[in-house]
Amino acid sequence: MTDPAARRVLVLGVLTAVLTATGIIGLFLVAPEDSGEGQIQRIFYFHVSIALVSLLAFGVAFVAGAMYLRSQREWWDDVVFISVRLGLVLAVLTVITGSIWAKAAWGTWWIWSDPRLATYTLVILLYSAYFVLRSSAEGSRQARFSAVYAIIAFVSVPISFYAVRVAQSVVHPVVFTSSGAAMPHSMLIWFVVALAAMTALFFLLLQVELMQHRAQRALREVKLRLERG
Amino acid sequence: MTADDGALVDARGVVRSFGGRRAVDGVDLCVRPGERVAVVGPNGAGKTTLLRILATLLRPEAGTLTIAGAAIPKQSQAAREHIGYLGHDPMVYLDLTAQQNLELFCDLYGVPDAPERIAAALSRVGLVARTHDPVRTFSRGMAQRLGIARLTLHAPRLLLLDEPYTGLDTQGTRILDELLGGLGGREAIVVVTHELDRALELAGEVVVMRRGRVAARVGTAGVGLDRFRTDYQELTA
Amino acid sequence: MSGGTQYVVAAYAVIWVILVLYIVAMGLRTARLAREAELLLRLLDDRDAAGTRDEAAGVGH
Amino acid sequence: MNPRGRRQYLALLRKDLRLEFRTRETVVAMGLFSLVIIILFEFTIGERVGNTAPIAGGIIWSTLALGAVLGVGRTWVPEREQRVLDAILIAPVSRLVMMSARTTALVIYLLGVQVVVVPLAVVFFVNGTSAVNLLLIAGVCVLADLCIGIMGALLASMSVFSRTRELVLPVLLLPSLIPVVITAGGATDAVLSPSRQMAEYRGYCLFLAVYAVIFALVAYATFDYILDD
Repeated sequence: MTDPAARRVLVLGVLTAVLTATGIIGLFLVAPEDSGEGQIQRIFYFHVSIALVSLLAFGVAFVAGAMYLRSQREWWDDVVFISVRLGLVLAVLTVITGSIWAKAAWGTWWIWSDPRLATYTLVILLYSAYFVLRSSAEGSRQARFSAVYAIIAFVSVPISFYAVRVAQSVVHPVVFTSSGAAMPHSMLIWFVVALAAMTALFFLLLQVELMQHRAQRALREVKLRLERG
Repeated sequence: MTADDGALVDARGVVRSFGGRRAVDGVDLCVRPGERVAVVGPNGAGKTTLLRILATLLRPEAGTLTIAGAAIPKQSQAAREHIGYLGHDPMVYLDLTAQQNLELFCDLYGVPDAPERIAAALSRVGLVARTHDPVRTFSRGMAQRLGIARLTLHAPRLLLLDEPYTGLDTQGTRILDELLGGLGGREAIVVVTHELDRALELAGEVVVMRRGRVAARVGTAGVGLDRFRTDYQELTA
Repeated sequence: MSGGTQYVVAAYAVIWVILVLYIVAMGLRTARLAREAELLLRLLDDRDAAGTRDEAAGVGH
Repeated sequence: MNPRGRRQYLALLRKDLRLEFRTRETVVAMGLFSLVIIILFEFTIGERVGNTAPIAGGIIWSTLALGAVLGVGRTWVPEREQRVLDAILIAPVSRLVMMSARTTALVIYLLGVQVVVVPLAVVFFVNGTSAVNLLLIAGVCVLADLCIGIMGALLASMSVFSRTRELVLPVLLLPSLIPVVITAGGATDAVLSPSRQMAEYRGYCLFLAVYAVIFALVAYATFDYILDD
């Protein structure tokens, strides 16, 4: 296979498949049951991985946005757009699985007092606006405004998290501290595998979609040439 | 690439596209002090886009562009000092008075002796009596004349005019003719127009554009209007 | 199912479903690409056909 | 800022204030809108809760943020409607100066609204308070307005040049302002609580200052790409 993009897809695909299979087998069959939370703790592995990878996606969008503004190369705009979309899907997944966990662990579907759940809701709002802006801006502004907004939104993420946390610590002390802080090694391993699997999946999907955009650009160019005759 | 040192405009292979369509597709243009260039062409030929690129309002996508010795877009600020741009609209605030508008632009251009310049500019366009009236109360022709006054405040060396005569009353036309006629060897003019007679009258060189490219360059010395019109129709057909 | 197992299953089912939906959306975009390519191919065919007709009639370049 | 830049900054600011003074569109609309929302909150929430003192800060700042959208949405509107934009963009003015003037004008409009709305809201929701408390709240107003002004000038310059500008702006601006609303509301509540919580107040104010500085830097790095086409 001579096309480097195709080779990357192959490598990432194999990697994703192996890591996902290992992770699922490991966390269901090998990892011990959590003494405190029981079975539901098994949600944790992929839930937290997806959450972290969605932040990674937004980080990639941030860097790609800065690169686009510097170079004005359309490829970077593609990276921003695809990363934000993937990150948003993963953030939605995070909130849904988080909500399921909340129901299992604390008996309610939604608790605002969990700062992570609240922050991810804000992040979804923040990045949804990206698509509103993008579909509204036209011409060369579209890519530039999108890039600028991807930068602003990524800077907003830690600020929002901090604001949510501060607001809650005043009204009621944080009850649920980070669940993964003190994990025995037998659990940590499977978490790392799950995280690696999701990271590989993110880059795989990114690569596939970049190739779609490449094809689309080539087709657009052909169309222009045909029109010009 | 060696830039033409004295040139006010030095464009080489300038490209700008909108949504995949190349509005300006590799235009070369060199304008030296004292030269007057008219850009003509059918609708959609890229005349206005070219002028807006020269005015630093649009960045060229490819090619190199130097305005008054400053590379665009890196040194746009330096170039802007020398540019005077007049479009279809007077480009003054309707809710400010004539005086306030001109003060604003004097401040933006860092003009040193603002009060004198403003008084002189207003008397040149015959709006002294209207100095303290908001522009909203002006007729269209008067507002357009105020636009001409704004154009002259900072004594630009490169005048970029986009259909400057549309919307002008007879007095405004006379004032603009006087202004352009009074320019010396320091200044250069690039005017976009669809009126061929104006183009011949105003400019020493006419650039005919078609589909974003320069179709022809014609020196106007000794060319009659009828002859030019038939040539033009052939070029743009 | 006891000990909250149903919630674990639900969470992984949601992950699975959403990822599959994402892949379906990607597939739909690929379908559009294919349609575009076929359209351009047809345009090229038409042009070639017109070209050969012109040549046959002796009006080609 | 060099003398040249200062002259341009003052000229642009004076222009904005003159236009506003002549038409009085922005501040009046923002003020009335804010009052309507305050009254809405009073009847929908205040009447039912009874004692509104503990939630006054949140209501005030939610209201002010919603009202701010109107003012921020006016950014670049005179230029567009009166077709002066090209003349301003073509003048040799650095984009930093343009955005600073815009931000300052926005802060002044917001303060103009708050001078009326905040004391009224304090009367409505907590039955009045001491002069010292009002001064402390004024400090919050200045800091929060600076945050809103910077973010507003940045995002409005993008939404205004888009197709559906009025629709985009709230979706774009409000999620980014949530941290400001949370902390400004918290600071106001800290002042208004029976025993004034100065440590909390200082913490919130510090957060607002950090927010302003961070987004001023983001704006500084990006607005060249927003304004130049």
